[in-house]
Amino acid sequence: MLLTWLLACPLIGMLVVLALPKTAVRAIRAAALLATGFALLLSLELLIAYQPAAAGMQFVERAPWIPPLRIFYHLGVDGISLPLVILTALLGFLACIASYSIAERHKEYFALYLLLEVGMLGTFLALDLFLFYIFWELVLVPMYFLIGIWGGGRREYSAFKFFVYTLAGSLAMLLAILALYFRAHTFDLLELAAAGRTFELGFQQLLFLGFFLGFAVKVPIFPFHTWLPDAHVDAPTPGSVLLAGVLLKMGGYGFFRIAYPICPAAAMGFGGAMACLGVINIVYGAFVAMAQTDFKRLVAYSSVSHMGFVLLGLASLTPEGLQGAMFQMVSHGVVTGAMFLLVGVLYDRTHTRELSAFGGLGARVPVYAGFLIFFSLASLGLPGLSGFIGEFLSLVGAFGVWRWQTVVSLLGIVAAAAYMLQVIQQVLLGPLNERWRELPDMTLREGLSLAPLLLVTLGLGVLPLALLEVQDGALQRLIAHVVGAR
Amino acid sequence: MSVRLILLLSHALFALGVYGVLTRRHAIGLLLSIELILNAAALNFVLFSRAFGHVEAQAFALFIIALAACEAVVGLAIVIGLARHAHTVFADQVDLLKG
Amino acid sequence: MKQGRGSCRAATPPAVLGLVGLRAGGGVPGSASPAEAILSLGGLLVLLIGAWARGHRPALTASWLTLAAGAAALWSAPVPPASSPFFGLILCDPFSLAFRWLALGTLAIVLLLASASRELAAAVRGECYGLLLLLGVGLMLMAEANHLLMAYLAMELVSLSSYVLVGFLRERRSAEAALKYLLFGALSSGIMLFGMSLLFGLTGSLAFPDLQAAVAGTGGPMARALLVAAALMLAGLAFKISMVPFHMWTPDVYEGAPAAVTALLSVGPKAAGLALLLRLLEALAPLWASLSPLLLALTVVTMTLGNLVALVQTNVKRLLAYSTIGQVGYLLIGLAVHTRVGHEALLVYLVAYLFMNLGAFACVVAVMNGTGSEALEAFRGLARRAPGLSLAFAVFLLSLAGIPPLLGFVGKFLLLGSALDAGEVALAVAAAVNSAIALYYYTNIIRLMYFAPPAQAEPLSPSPSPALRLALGSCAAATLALGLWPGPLLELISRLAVVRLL
Amino acid sequence: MTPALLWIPLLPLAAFALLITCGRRLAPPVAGWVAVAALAASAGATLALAEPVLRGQRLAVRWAWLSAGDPRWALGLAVDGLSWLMLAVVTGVGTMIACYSIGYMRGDPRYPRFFAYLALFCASMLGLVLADHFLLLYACWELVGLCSYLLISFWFEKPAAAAAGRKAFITTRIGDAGLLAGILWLAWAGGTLQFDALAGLRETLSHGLLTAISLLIFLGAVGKSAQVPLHVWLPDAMEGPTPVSALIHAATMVAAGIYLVARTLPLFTPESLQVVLAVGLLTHLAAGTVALTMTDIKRVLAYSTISQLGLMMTALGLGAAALAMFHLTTHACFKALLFLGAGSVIHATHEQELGRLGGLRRAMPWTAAVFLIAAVSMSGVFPLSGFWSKDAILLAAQHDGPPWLLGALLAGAVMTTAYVFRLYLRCFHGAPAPHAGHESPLIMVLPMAVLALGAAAVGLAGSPWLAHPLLHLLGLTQIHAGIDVPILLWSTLAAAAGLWLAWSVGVRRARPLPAALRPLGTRLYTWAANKYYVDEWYQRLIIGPYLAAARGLSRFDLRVIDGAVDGAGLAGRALAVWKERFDRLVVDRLVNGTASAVRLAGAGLRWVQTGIVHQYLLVVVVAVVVVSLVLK
Repeated sequence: MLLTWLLACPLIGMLVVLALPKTAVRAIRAAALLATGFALLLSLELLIAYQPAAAGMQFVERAPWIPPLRIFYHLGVDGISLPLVILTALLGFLACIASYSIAERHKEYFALYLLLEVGMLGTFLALDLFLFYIFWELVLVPMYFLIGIWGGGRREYSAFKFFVYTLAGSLAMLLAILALYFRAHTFDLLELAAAGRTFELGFQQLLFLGFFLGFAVKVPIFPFHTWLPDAHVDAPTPGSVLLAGVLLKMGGYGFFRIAYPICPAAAMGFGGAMACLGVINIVYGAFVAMAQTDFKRLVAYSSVSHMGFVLLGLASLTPEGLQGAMFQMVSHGVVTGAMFLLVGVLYDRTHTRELSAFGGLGARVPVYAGFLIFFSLASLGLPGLSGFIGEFLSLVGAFGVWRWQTVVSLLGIVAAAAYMLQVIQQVLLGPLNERWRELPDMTLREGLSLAPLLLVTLGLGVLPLALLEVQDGALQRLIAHVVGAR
Repeated sequence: MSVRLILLLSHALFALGVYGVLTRRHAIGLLLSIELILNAAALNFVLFSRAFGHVEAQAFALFIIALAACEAVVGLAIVIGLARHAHTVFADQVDLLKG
Repeated sequence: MKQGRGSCRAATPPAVLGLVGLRAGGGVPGSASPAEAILSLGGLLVLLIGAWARGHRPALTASWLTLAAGAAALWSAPVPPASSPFFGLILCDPFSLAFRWLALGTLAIVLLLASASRELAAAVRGECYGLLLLLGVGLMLMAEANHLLMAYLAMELVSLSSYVLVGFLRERRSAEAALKYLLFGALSSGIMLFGMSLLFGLTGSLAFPDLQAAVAGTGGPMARALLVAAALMLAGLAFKISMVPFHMWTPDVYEGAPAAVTALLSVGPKAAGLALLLRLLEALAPLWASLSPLLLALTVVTMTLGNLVALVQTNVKRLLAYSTIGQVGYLLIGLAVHTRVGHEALLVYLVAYLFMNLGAFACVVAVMNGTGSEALEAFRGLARRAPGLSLAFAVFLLSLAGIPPLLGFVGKFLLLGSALDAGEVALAVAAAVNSAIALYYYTNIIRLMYFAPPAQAEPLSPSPSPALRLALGSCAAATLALGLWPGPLLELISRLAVVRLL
Repeated sequence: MTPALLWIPLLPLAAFALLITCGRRLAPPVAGWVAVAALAASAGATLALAEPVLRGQRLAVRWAWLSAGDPRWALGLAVDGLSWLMLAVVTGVGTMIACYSIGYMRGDPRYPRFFAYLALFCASMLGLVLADHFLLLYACWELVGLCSYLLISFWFEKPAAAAAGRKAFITTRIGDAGLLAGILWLAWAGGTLQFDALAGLRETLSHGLLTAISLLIFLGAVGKSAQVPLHVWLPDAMEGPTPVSALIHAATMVAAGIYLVARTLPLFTPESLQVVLAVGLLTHLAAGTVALTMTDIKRVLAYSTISQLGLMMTALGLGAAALAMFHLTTHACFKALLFLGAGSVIHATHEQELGRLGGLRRAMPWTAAVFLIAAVSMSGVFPLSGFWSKDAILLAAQHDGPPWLLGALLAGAVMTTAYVFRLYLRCFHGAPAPHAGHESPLIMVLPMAVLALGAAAVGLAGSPWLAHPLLHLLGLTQIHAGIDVPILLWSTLAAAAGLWLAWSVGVRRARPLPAALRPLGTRLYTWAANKYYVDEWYQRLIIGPYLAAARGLSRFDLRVIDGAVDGAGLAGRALAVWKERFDRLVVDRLVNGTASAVRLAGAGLRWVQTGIVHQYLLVVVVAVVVVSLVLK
């Protein structure tokens, strides 16, 4: 029942928030914080009880849900989903802390926020394709509202764009799901994975294409990425954190959990294309990021670049590559989540995100500067911090398989240094801009929401084995499954 | 009369009705044209019922006549309502609702 | 007919059908339609009460009583797997039973809307209720028709009642809508009737089962003629279900008619028309190979046109009219694929559509009561003025857009699935693309309600009446609950989607 | 002994952690002393390791990192002669520089942070030196780059400092990317990344593969050790505080590249060694000429470092890793000393333009004295340290290199003496400049004195007088037994020539060239003084196009991709209808015809709905006719 409780935490929280009067802002916040906090505790409990050595899914729960279609309420975690579940719970909690800066319509906000968390957790927990799809779409609606109501800038446009892009992608995925169901007559992911190997190549390719479109929009893969900068920029800070930290991972996770196991032959066939797309993501994202003048937009494009490594590692289908891809997802979630929090901290004070409007803040807000430098370095892949491990493993894995793609993607590593240092330069260095003479440094609350991420980033960078060991078994089995299908 | 001839008649009636529908401007004219179409159908039913020795079809014709009367009633009521509210009975002058 | 997934359990023990009130055994053939009889009598009675009594309360009470009696009769009516009472004019099979319940459900919710709507003058509401009940009878008979005559009569009953209902408001737009509806409908039904007469002439039979046999034996030039007759008949039914290109009346009529009537028109005749079309196609099954490409093409055209034009609407009723056309396009998938799975999907989506579309209209009624406006602008900032109403409307719109976990998604899921199951990949892709297009105008309303600042800040007044709340609440609850737990519904429908011609 | 191994990098790291977290609460000198203590302790630990290492023992420690089972990914630390020498240099010079900084940085608002970075810098360098695995080396390699970034742009309020830091980081990262590619290739092809397995790879890997991998690794060294063409960051790095420059130039950053090549020399094939040699020599000579023309004290020193690193690379190109390391060691002493001396001057006068300095000998006797020792040592004058290491390289060049190599190196030696004495003479001799100056405090002078001792005497450890213990330590077995007299003479002659040049041209401003050659000379001089326009060319050929590409792609993203997907998808049309707000955007985006067509579809179809009854009826009739005709 652990997994159900994990899902129930935010759900109950949402109901409590809905039951509270609109004016009881403190109680609403406390309820949300408690709900996400409990979810985080439960996810840690999950980590403790998880047995890396055991094969297959753990904590499995299975109950009939829609018997006529053989749809089950089927949850479980393995080494692929567990890190993402914990990541979600962690970011959900921290972004909830950051949500204290939300100024209006608290009740609606926190209700939607908690619903969002239910969807995100459910996506990673579901082992039934239908259930997965439900959770997948469930994420969409609250996020649409979060951007549209509490966002800034062209929020309506961005919310809409996010919604339509993602939904259009999901519809392609839906068609694939349906085709799959009417072929295999089951939604069970494990059964589907077994059945998928027997499908003829043409059918697998069609399926893969459908899933690809769905996941590509979320990851996002060039050229389906243009919703991302808009949505990230205009979302409220917690929304951006979850968008970058969790929602993008849903796409990557989809490849791991669905597209690759179910269409193994197609996945192998499309490996080259995936690797090329990964490289395009890496280099293109890095180049475009360099030209951005808006802080948040820059971080958004850096996400595009970083998620390219996930693709590259995935395309390699080697143990290192997959480990790297998974690690990169977790690391990117933590680091970029923190980056967005940092942008939010600055924006709350200055109400601008134009990089050229800052300058010399390093002397004025040293604590903030320390955090920003730290996470920028993690983002540009400095060894010793988590970003490096993911990138390195992806590259190692991909090098033997996709030589030239890997070499070209090194360009992205150099460019990452260029744009991240550009940020530091424009925000922190140089003479202090007189406008910010009175700028206050980070508050304790802001520091508390960032400190855990800092520790995780550092911890994963120094002791990557902690995470790699959790993932190892499941990834090995995935490779055996996919490669063995040839 | 031969079946062929009556069929010709009914089809002519139908064609006339359709022509009327497309050309009449007056709402009542339009209704009358539609009556023609209905009658063409009724004629067909009677004709075929004789040909097949099928009684039900004759009943069908009777029902058509009855329903045509109903339709006329409702139609006239609506035309009157229109005349009251829109001050027109010409079908091509009612185009408030569009797009 | 291709056999879908469900074919393995086509034979359903009647006992299970008791779920919706089908009782095994003990039925007297020929008296299988007490519900229709009760509703007809009740309808006439209500008309009289409405004409004589002061206020609309007595008529309303009588209507509810009639409805309750009808429901009870339907519940207790004995239904063998299939029977053909009333001189073979009607057919009682699980499929028609489903539609009769759908009609009753529609009627109930529309009654709630009509009684709560401030548009309708109190003096004429009684008659309105009566007409609604008669219309309901027509809907039920349409779904049951087993004979061309009954089909025609039922359709005319529905048409005539709705012509009057559309013109119920004392204003120019309403009268204009009624006239357009009348002319369009009369022409269509005239053409259909002519087609029926030709069909009769070609086959010598009027009852559907006989037709099927006769058509099967026709060949050569006669078959060509049969197709022309079928095309003419299609006109009448296509008009009823607003299938492109016979949809032109829809937006004008929906805009001009009272909102409650629009609500009814958008659901009732669509469901019944689809049922009748299905049965007619079953009767013409030997022609299926010729008809199917046309039907597929019209399906795609219908949903595409509806959704495209809906994008540019500014009047909410008109927008919902085009949305209805789009939704009919989806529904037609279930028909066009012509499989058991398709029929199930059609039924499921109809149930979903009933709740979400009627719910949406309930919201429109509530907003019109409060603001007197039916422009989209009236929804600006509604979330702050009437949060509950906005939430409900958002649920309905998202369900219409096919977002899980709402009931609309389940239906659309099955429809798309049935298309893929039948190998119609293009159809499924078209439907998926259309869903994405439709998303825009549905979310546009949500955007207006939630993101835009309200023109005035005070709460909507009057807030929705109890009847309206009931309608809203039940529709929303059904949309959500059945979306989350569609199992029983699907179970039920997989047993009801049994089409038989006797 | 393994604990000592771990303590060596961990102590400075701990100092870093302490200073970065609670440095603000420490009184300024205390923060400095913390760093000094940590470094000194590391130096002590290094000394403690001396005994086993001198016996030829190899100490190692190893732990699983990226994979529990796969030995490929087990990291390790190890110390052998090569790394021990580097440890000694880093800890020794580092301690002295940290000591010096206590005085130099006094009064700086970010005093504790400076020492935190300094400690981290040394810790990373120590980790790099101790690493027994390419991955760990790469990690520390990057950390070194980071620290150089942080320290160079330490005074980040100065835009030039901030830019210089960034330039250093990015330029070296280009090299790092090469190194990373090499590592990736090695991991894939060789199946191991451990240093002790490198020699074994020579047999298993093909010649071409080895060449490619070694050149990629060399690319990393080119970046870090500021070889042509990635040398541009080093002169700019002068924007950092002077002790940082001393550290970068002597012990840490730039030494890493030399160390890397020395460490991975087994992988280098003759072809790649030729590349190393060519790059090294080119750097040595080109940087020497530039150093002759610079007028900023620190820039002269910067180019001199580049030049000397070129010399070391040349030695590596000859395959003489031990000699390169030997020169690295002596260079560390005298270059650190030169920088600290320069820092002392700058500290006293707040001036670093040669033109505005002069005659400081009297005001700053100690500084002048140590500077002189360093300059003489650098010139390779017998018997100071520089002589021994440079002579060894000259000798190797004579024996192993092409015939012209010795000549080229001697020309380099002339330049070396010329620029360093030009610097010395113009700073400390001649007419006193308006900036009077004063001697630096003891805390600064003392480290200089210690280093002066090193600059004078460290070379003896590699001299035949003491039977080359240093070279033995580095594993060199074939050593010339005595002093090679012709080379001694040649190099003394070169030093003398350099001194004369410095005196006559650098100080007295004589014009040595005949009139006919003067225009050519002026042109050469201008080129050198402008650093051969390398920065400008980079700006034009790389940075400019890069930024243009970034901007272009960004526009492409906004206009084309976004527009196309918008158009092909729904947003475009949707926005079109959303008239009140997005008209402008739509016009911007939906440039292509198809998009507009889709956009208009909704509106166009709407227009068909005229509201006129007859038209509707006509549609019905036409539709029926068409349907009847279509069916078959």
